[in-house]
Amino acid sequence: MPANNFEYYLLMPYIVIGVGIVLSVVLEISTKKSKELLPWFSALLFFGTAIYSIFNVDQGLVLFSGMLEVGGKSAIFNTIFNFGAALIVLASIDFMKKYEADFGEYYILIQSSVLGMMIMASARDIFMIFMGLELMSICFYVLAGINRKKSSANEASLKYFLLGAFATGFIVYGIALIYGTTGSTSIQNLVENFVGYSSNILFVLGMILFFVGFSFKVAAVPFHMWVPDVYQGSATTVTGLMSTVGKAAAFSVFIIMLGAVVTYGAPNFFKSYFAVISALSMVVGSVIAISQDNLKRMLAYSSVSHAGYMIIGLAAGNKYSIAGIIFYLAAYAFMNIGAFSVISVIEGKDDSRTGIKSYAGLQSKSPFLAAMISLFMFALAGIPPLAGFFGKYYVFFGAIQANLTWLAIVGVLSSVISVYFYIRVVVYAYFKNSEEDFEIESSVGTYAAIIISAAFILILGFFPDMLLGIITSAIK
Amino acid sequence: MNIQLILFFVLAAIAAVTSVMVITRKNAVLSAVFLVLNFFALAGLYLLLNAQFIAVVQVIVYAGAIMVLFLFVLMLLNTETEHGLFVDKRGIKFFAILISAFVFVQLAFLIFKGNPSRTLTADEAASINAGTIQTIGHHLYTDYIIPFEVAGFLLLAATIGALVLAKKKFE
Amino acid sequence: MINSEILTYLLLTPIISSVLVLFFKNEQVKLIRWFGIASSLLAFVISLVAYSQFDQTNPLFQLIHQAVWIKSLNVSYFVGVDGISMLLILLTTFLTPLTLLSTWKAIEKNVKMFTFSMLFLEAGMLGVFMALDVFLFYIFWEAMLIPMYFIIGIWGGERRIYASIKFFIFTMFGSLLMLVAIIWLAVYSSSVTGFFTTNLIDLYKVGPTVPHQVQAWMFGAFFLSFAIKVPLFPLHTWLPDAHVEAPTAGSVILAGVLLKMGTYGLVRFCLPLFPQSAVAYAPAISVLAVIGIIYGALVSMVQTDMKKLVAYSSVSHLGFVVLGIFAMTIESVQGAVIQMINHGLSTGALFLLVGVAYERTHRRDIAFYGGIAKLVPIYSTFLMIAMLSSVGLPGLNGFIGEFLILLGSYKSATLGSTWFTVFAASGVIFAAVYLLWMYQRVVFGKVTNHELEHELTDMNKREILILVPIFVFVLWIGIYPNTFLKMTELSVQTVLQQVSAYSVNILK
Amino acid sequence: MSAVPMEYYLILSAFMFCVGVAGVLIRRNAIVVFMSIELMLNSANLTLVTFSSYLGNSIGQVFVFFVMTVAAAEAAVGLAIIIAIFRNKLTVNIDAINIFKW
Repeated sequence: MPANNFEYYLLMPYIVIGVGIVLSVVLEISTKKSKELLPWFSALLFFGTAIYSIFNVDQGLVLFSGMLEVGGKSAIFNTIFNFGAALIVLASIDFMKKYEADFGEYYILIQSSVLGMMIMASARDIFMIFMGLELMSICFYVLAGINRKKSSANEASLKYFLLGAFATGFIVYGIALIYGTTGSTSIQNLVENFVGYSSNILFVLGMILFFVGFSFKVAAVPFHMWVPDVYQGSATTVTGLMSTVGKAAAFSVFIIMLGAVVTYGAPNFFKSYFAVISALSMVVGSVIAISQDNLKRMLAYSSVSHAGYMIIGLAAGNKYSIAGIIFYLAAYAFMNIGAFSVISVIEGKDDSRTGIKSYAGLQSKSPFLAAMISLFMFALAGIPPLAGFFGKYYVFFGAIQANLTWLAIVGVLSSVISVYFYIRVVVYAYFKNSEEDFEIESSVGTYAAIIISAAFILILGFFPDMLLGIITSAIK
Repeated sequence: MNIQLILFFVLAAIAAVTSVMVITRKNAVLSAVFLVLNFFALAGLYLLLNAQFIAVVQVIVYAGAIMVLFLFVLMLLNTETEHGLFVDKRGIKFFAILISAFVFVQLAFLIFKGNPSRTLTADEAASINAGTIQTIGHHLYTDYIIPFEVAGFLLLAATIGALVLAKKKFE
Repeated sequence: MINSEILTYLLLTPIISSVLVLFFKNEQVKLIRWFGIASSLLAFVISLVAYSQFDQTNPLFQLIHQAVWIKSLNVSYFVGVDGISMLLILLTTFLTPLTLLSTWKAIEKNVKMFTFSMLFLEAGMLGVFMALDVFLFYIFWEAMLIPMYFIIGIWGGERRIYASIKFFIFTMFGSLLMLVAIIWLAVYSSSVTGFFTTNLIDLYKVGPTVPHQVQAWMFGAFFLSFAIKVPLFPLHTWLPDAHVEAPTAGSVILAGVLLKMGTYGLVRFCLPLFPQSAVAYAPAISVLAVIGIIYGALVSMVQTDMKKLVAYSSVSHLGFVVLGIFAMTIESVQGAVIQMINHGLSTGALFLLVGVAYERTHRRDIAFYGGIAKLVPIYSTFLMIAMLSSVGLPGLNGFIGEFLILLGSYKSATLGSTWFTVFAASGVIFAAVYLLWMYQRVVFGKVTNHELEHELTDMNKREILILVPIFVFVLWIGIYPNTFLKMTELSVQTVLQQVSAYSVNILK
Repeated sequence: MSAVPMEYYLILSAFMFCVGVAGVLIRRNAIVVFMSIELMLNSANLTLVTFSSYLGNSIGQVFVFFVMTVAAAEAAVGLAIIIAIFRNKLTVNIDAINIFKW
């Protein structure tokens, strides 16, 4: 495809982040001050890219002989990734000092992982999906264990690495079969001839293996066993990154691979697969989360059940539900990053104070944090009119349109279960008296991340159409 | 019997046996050695499939670089040998093997059912051409230049990551 | 349909003032209290203005304000009132300043947050009563959960955490199933009207065309949500816990307004949206209502805790309301609406009075009190009025509602049996028994407990000021109910016409 | 080359894949688990090369090239993680490095 200079403006986000990585490496090597400079540099980079991307959703272009799709849906995803990463970087500045791992490399790895996500979401070729996925995953493996003196971080990193690589095995094998049966790795080809290919049993097998691999990445039951340990053991900000934008990237791949179903209305051969894992994820995630006392672990199980809600949209596979998933991912990014930012402020050294007991009487220690964690918990529980509610609403809407009412019912029932553990945090923060005494060190960056997340939860809650309008115009 | 078929069976037998050996040896070093053997057998199979470039890279990168790294780490850590494979958690392990066997049967069944050779007839010339370093290089620097660039970032990230995790001084 | 923004102003008043409360300092307790009362009074005044613009002779929704909200789902901000909701809005704005005034002494911890919650709650309740878009209704329905949850959880009694969680989860359970039904209806609506809609006026045409099998499920989902809120036997178990543990103000609002949201939902949504199912299941639901009436009364009788007694009496009273609604005659539904108001006034007054005693003695058990008539004459008189109104003494408000319901249910074609009326009537007698018995034990006789002489002082001016307005309306409804019956008459007729238009074949 | 039916290669690769899966599930030594994963990747490579060769189309082999790159990167990072964990715990046995429930 001819790409003249004029069209390259849509490539800017990729170029900016790519150049940013190189500059950051140079900065890290050349100056001792990199530790202070890099966070702000990364935040600037991410915010800039996010804002730039959101203005380009109504354009769409496939570049580089069908490798990369820029603008449109990928622009929406780029916005989510970059915005989420920007918030995480803000929240990291003071937290990483407390966590004793404020390396410049930390920010370089975050930038690289975001580049990987952007490539995944923009992929029009399985090569790109695979390379983007691996770029993101490898950065995450390292980020999970960034403080190598901590046993918990080591363990999280190892578990994440082994299960992530295991999933990669499935994905590559699936890709091999897809390639073998279609003779190409182009997604355009895959989408256009989807119905014809699906009569080939090996193609369906390849797709299933591919989806199984990605089900690991989005933490759907029964491929979720790594989630609680990794989320609990990693640095809190890293968990925030993995659980939100990392998950969004994996979902973008699902959406790309189901392009035939979404765009051309091909029959959804994988409906039952998605329906089953989504029902399992919702129920198992919610039920196990009830018994968790560690907040990070609780949010890990809750992320399993949220993955379930989003997969409902994949099972439904219509435009409403896909728009719903993207909306949900954006809302989830704000809710979860906000929640993890609050956790990172409360958290002490050596992983202390992540238990729910540390939140007792938070209201008297810091009314601001108590109000914010409550807001995030209510949003995660899906109480209207907060952003989390609309995510669920759109997804359920798509499901009912696709005659999957039973799945929507399972969804609401597990929401009821999940309400219990979310409001438990509020109970501790407001209704109980403080049990331990500790100082809450306020941090400008983290508070900024919290306030921005909260603001967007409210804005998306009151004016969901703002974002949904952009999304629908992007996926048309 | 055709010489290719004989070669295939010999190499396939080596690959299959060594792969089983990799996961059953108590001593991790032995596992690694068998894995190297397995990689060599695979390289042979790649040659049989006319994929000369990949066969060479398999030997250089996989057997040469990656496995040496493995062995190096194994020697460095000097880890104790595991207890027998079926000493503890026998139930779970048995179950895992059962599942794997089941998956294999399933895959084999589907491969026969899908019967790809029915539709794919190998064109010897095209096949040989596909495996040459020239064709692959051409693809790599034209159509697949973007993934190639990404691979650069991937290796950069991996280098930085490995340094962060393993460098001796911890500031 | 004339556009009017008055309802939006009414809705915005508590929302804006609740946000403003957050800007006060924690220490400015008095200022915050005055601000809360002033802004809720302002809301009351605005609701009176709205009432003055309300046209009783118009059976349609009035004072409508519609604005596009979520285009992609065709959801609009759409508010309006008919007679039924106008009355309930007035009840809400009337009770809120009174309850805020009642907390002058009772709430000392974190007044700022309390005032914020109360105003936010008021906004949620008003929104529920004026929303004419199912989606909007759902948002308000859920949003008002949060402040109530905080009110019970922070300022409640000993078992407040248990009670608040139970309250939250029960309500959430019902309402989420309703959400599925709402989405289903919205999706289905496109096959009837050609576009997705959650607009209630459109859905009134869509709902009755839903195939019967599915309609029964839809009806069930809506009904379950409302029945939990009412609460209908056997879904009532959250109510005694919530009532007993909530602070007085919380109980008053809970009994006075929140429970009415359930019965209001039945009238506004269950009957007109799913007329066929509503008629088909009316007898079964009425059985539950009657069981609730008798069960609530019997359980009240054996209570030793005054607050619990009043709480269970709510189960009984709300049973009447549900019976009246599902009898589906003009008299019975009008009676049900009046009874909603009555219950709000009389039970609210009872909770306030129990709260007054509790503030002084910190005891609520009936056995602790005795012979207080001599110690606190004003209090005893007030308690008597509130109680008689709750019992349904002719001349006071309770009588009107119960009489109309019994009369209507006796004539009802949907119920098809007079046994309902007979059993329900026994509930009236039981109510007289348990309330009068409690009154006798608490007020008459000799002073049993000498602690009372020191602790129990008579009502002060502020407390009198709270209760007198309530009693004015108690008498007004009792003596001249026409003011209120007129307001609702046409609206009730409209609802019943919608039901009978679609279910003629079932009725005959 | 048509002497060897394509299915033979595919079956061999499926077998290696399943052996790799079994290895991941039953072995406790992190390095051996990692080796089993390498086995899985290699079996996928074999499938890719087989298809590529029988299709007469080199995309599969280009992909194998990328898989090898990724495997190398993963090996570097993975072994670094294992070294880091060994420094703290003096073991690479997965069961022994469980602070959390697995």
